[in-house]
Amino acid sequence: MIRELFSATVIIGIISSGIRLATPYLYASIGEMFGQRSGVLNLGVEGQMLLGAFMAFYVALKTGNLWLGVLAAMGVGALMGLAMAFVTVNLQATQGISGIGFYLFGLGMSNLLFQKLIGTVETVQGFPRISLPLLGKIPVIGDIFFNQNMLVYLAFLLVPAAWFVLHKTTLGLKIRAVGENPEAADSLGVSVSRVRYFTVILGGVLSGVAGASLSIALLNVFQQNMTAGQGFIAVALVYFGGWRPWGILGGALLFSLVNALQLWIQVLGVPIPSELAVMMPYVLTILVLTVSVSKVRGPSALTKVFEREG
Amino acid sequence: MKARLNSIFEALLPVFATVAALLVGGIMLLILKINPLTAYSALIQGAFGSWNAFAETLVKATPLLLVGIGICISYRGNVVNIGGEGQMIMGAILSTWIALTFTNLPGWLMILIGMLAGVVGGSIWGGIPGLLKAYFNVNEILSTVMMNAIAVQIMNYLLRGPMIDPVQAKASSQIPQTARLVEAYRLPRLAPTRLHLGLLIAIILAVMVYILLWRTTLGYRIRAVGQNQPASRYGGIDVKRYIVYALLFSGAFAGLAGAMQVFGVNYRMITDGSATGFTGNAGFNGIVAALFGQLHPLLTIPASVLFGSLLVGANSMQRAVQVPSSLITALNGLVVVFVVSSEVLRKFQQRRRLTVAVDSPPPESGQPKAIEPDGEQP
Amino acid sequence: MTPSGSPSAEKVKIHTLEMIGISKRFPGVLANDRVDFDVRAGEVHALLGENGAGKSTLMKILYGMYHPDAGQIVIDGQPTVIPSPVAAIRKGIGMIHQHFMLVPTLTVAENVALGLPSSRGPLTDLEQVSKRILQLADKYNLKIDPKALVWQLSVGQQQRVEIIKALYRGAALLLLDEPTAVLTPQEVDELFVIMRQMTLDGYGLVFISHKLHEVVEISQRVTVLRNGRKIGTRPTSEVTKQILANWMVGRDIEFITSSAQQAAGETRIALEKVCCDSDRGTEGLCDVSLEVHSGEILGLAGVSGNGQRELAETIVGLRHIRSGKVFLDGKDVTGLQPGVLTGRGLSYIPEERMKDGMIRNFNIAENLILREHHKPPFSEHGFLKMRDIAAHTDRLIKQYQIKTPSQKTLAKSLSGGNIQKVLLARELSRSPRAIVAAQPTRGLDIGASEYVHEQLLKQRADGTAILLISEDLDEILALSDRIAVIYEGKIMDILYRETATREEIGLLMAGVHLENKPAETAIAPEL
Amino acid sequence: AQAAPATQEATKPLKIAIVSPSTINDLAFTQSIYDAMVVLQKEMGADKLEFVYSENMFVVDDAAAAIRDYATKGYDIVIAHGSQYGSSVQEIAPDFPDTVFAWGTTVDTFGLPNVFAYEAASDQGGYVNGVMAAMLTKSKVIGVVGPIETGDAKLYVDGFVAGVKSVDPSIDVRVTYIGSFSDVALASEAATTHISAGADVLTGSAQMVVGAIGKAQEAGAYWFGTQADQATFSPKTVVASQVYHWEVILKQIIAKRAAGVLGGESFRASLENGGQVIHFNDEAGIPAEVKAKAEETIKGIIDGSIVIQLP
Ligand SMILES: Nc1ncnc2c1ncn2[C@@H]1O[C@H](COP(=O)(O)OP(=O)(O)OP(=O)(O)O)[C@@H](O)[C@H]1O
Ligand SMILES: Nc1ncnc2c1ncn2[C@@H]1O[C@H](COP(=O)(O)OP(=O)(O)OP(=O)(O)O)[C@@H](O)[C@H]1O
Ligand SMILES: [Mg+2]
Ligand SMILES: [Mg+2]
Repeated sequence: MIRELFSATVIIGIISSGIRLATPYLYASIGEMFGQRSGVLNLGVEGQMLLGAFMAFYVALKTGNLWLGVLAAMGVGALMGLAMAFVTVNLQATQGISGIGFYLFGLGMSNLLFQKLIGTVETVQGFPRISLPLLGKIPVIGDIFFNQNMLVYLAFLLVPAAWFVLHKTTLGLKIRAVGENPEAADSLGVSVSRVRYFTVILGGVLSGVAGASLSIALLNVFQQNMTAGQGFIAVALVYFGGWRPWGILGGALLFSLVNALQLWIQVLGVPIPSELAVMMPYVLTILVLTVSVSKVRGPSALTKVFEREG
Repeated sequence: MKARLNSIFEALLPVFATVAALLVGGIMLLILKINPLTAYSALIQGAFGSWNAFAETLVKATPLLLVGIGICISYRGNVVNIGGEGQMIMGAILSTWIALTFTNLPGWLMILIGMLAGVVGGSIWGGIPGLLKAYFNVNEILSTVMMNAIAVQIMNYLLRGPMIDPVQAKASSQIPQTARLVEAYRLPRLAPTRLHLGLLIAIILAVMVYILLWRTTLGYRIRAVGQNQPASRYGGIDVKRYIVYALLFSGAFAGLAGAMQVFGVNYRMITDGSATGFTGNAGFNGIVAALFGQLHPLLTIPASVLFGSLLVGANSMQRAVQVPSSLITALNGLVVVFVVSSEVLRKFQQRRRLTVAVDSPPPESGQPKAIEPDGEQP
Repeated sequence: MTPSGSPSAEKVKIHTLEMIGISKRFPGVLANDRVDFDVRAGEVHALLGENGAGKSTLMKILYGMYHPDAGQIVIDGQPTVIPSPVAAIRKGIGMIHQHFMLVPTLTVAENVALGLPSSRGPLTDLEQVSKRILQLADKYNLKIDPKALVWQLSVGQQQRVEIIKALYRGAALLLLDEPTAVLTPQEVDELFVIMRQMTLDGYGLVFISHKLHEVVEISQRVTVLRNGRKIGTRPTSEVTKQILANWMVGRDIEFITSSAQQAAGETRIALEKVCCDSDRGTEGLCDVSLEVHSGEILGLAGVSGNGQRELAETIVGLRHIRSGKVFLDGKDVTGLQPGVLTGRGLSYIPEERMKDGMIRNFNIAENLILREHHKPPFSEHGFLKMRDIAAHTDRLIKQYQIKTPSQKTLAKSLSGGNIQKVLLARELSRSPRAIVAAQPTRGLDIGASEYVHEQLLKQRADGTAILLISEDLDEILALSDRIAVIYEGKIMDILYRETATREEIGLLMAGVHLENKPAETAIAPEL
Repeated sequence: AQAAPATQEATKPLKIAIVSPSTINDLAFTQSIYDAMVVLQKEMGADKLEFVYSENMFVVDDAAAAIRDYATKGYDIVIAHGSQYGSSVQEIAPDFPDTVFAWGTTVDTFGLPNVFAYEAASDQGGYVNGVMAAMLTKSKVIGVVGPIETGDAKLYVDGFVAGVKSVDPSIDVRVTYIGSFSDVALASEAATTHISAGADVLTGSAQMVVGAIGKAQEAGAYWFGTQADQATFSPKTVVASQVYHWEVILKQIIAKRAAGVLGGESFRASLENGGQVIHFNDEAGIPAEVKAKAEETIKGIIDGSIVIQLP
């Protein structure tokens, strides 16, 4: 039974499950990373994901157009981000707490709309799996990596993209500066609030897509509170990844692969309590970070309100 | 000019915000074809309408207060503890286990032991992230989020397995709950309401936390480490240790809150598979309550009552006007956001007061008259 | 939202800039009170005043960081408003802040490029920026590596980055707020060379400093502020240091130097072949051995970043020692915690007050007990004894003439001078057996500096052993009995004050022994 | 004895309040009781029966407050539709002797005169589903996706396994519990895992399985539903669902009350009393013999010739 765990089927299964499970985390965590890199901690990701998931589902259901659904998710995410930015940048609200507020709002609102606009659980025809030309044909590998749906591919492309923006563009330079020393950035005419507005809204947009990836790409249903805490995991993964896109990729994959593994452990009937299996990814994430040697420190201005004196 | 406009606008923002909060809530109600006035009066009724209603509010406020004062400590130590849920659970598990194991101790003694067990359980679950942060540089937001999930699974396992109610173990329904605590072990209640001794304990503790933070060397050190680690080290403070304490104490109070939910409210542990079923989100709401109280232990007392009344009132409003519960959740979210935002108002008020306080002093007399600005460049 | 300040500098020209009747009020203070001030192209205009006199405020107003409550700014006859730093940059005004405005985690080039439009549109053009930086660098011979991370640079180098930032943005008028406060004599000279070159190129410069000899040396005109009011403006040629000092503090200042030393007592601090790492992981100290005796001041001279910080921290127990031993009163205290050493009578005045010595958001009383909060009389059985603390605070506020509204005032809203007084009060009031004082007068006005010097000499008279770490050679020469010179983590030599010459010390600071004297030698300005 | 209540009925409508976890549209536990009330109201007429509900009462002491509040407000029957509400009912009921409290799903009335208990014989439906599943599987591997390993869900799963084994003990039934009632994503991955492990028939309990059903559909595997008719959700995939018809139980409770009995008894929604019904979904194209076998099994369970052995 333990040996079964190392059979080809299982390993392939684990990896492809892991990739799917990682998808929403990638969107949400990368989004959160941009916010934190500019100094804003947003604990409201979960709420943004739920609203994104609903909007995407609703629009896709009514129009039958999936991309419109994604757009809607981005839209609602952007609105949530805008509100968050306004509250944290202009109103200087304590970031952690306001995030919790937005979480509750999104949690309630998504289900309220669900009840009023749809009523009961339905399903949509979500993004189809696309087997990439050539790549998809590669025996084992192809099936795992190159036979997923569009939003999965995009999620993984997002990682290098995020790295590029952060390190190769003037915008990225501003973001890093604002998160490290807003006074300095400000004294050079970089508008701290604009940058933070941008990153927080971007974070919302990506969280929205994260939700969409669940409701119209991976699961093709909407169910109240369907994210079940993934938004908070996403925030945690930003810390795990040390505020770096590649680190976040690593964290998301680790967490998701272990989660897939624990499912197989149960399926193969390894004699341990199901709860023990279920908690494996959480425990391992902490352990890995505990033993890992690289100890990066976060953006100096994280959660700090910026205001010009005088 | 533009700057002045900005500042006026900014100064008024919280006012707009608060108004908007009510409006938005009202609008949502109207959309649902519900008269906001009926709804809101039901809310107030439900929270303060009767002695019993108010008691319910206080019952709700008790765990918020306990978690809240814990948050005050961790905040002063500059650590973010969002592990309240898990810490409550672990505190409750430990205290319940002891209470169910030793069933014939004198009540007061077991209540004492039980509360301590809660403290210990919570401290462990808060202390671990503390150690990880201090000695392994593992961010506490990450670890506490994960530890919450772990605690839930531990609870689910124990409540369906080793700790399950013997009755349920036999029954087909297999409800994941422990046996009930014997009568003697229950926190005294103010019959006929559910208001229990816990509130009093919590209030006393709030005062003690105030003293701890501002009247003891321990509190001084926690605050110093929270403010400036290099300076604290130079001040002879073992910085790492006090980082651990900040999270550990914070966890201790959450754990106590968990124990009280068992000894004072439910008399047993029950799980619905998630943390919420047992904690009622107090682990998170306590953070909010603490912030309503400006992260000051004493102000957190009224703040908890306020937030508690909101939660209780909202539920009865849901019953009264039959709005979907999800609207209530959304409303709570809005309230949190608006309250947090309105903080800015106070800041500006303080500015104002200080600035108008000083007036241009009369010209200095001892000024060297000899010198006047020169025109020419040398 | 990026300024149009383009790499092709010196387009903007400012012939005259006038500030007329500027007033600025902060909570609790009138920082500027109807101040008139003007600068012209090609001149260095010095701005003098005690801590909290309003110098930085006036400059921050000019740079658009603060908005004046009253008054007007006129550039070349044109009344203008400067709503923000961007606007200031556009108008050709650049500022070197008293507290540097750099992003430590970014490279030099990135810091310079920050906020500027890029030739590659949305993409950064760091290669070009680096080229341009190097051009500017050798025009004013500032040695700088565009690829270096700022946090790895010495204070002096960081200041050059600030200057380049301003030049790069085509500033025509440069505001330098206490630029020399953190520089060594050599670095000050280099800065002055640059400044002179710039005035020749038609820049207008405002120079803030607490060091009168610098003002006299570099400026053409000087303006003095006191309590936010302008006392006057004069051609520098028409004033003396005494006059300026008098205008600043409203009384005469005598520039003290230490009396000859009485017989040095027993050894209090001793280092034996100490080696440790620096913050950057490189070797901070190697084989450092020295002794400080009761009743003597040992001055430690050196260019900043040559191991002074490391030396201080190894003695007070804040830094891990790789090898060697530290003795306090003859007892081996290697590796003991700072708290323990405090208990043994070691006092420390850290270089970076706000970062290492004080807690910004703690009030004065709380800061005063930082080192002994756990001991009687301040606490008993774990409880703070508020009454005794209050009494103690009152006493020290009086004794050390700390200017503050109340003992509940937060440290962050005290002026540098007063912050330093609080620190001294805490460290000296326990009649220590030994003191490590790092840059004790950095950024302080002469009044405050004079005061600090008096205190140190008083301690010496009481038989305390004092290690005085300073990059201000004047201070070293004024106070020390013996002078140790540190270079790249090694003690070059230890000289007696009577026999030591500036030149000799300057050379040692540059890492040269007298016997092999090189062509160009760094020489500090003469008093 | 009948006259008095009868006139009551005539004068003022019967007022029922429901307190339950999750939401009325969860396509599972809570929806089942809500739908029952709707049916009942249709039958009796809105003028005869009013009902209100408090959903999302995950928090046990919120639920307690709700229960007490409804009792105070004079509702005739307060339904605590959640096994976790037991303690609350036990505590509150004595304070309102004239109010009927119904607590599900369990058997325990705490010996109180005004508390009815009701539960569902989920094991029966599970058993029948299991029998069909056993006959449909070709791979001899069947996957089960559960929330947490206890309560109604476990009862159903145990019944299901028993049913499968009764047909062919060699069939490998693999059970996963994902540790949550809401994590749709994990549930669906669990289903995918079962499928890649060879399962061609799946079942699962609680609201988060909606994701799993979708995966079964994609893989062309069969699905067996429980708690509500999930065929509406995926017609081609859901072979049959065991559905609760609580109205049957509620009618009995109402009748008892009318007869002046306010509690002390416990009811069981079973195949026998129609409180539990297997909804076959012909769209999924069930082979005739399978359906026949299922109906036969139902009979067997009803007449007691089949006794379900739970672990
Ligand atoms: N941002 C601020 N908020 C409140 N008060 C301020 C602020 N900046 C300056 N002040 C006050 O204004 C007065 C003048 O400050 P300023 O910085 O101009 O002094 P300074 O001349 O630069 O002193 P120093 O030589 O120490 O730098 C001080 O009393 C200070 O307390
Ligand atoms: N946020 C603030 N609130 C109150 N006072 C302030 C604030 N920021 C600066 N100040 C005051 O402005 C004056 C000048 O401060 P600045 O930052 O120019 O240097 P400093 O405090 O004088 O320290 P130093 O002169 O040693 O560098 C000081 O009195 C300082 O306390
Ligand atoms: Mg200044
Ligand atoms: Mg200064």
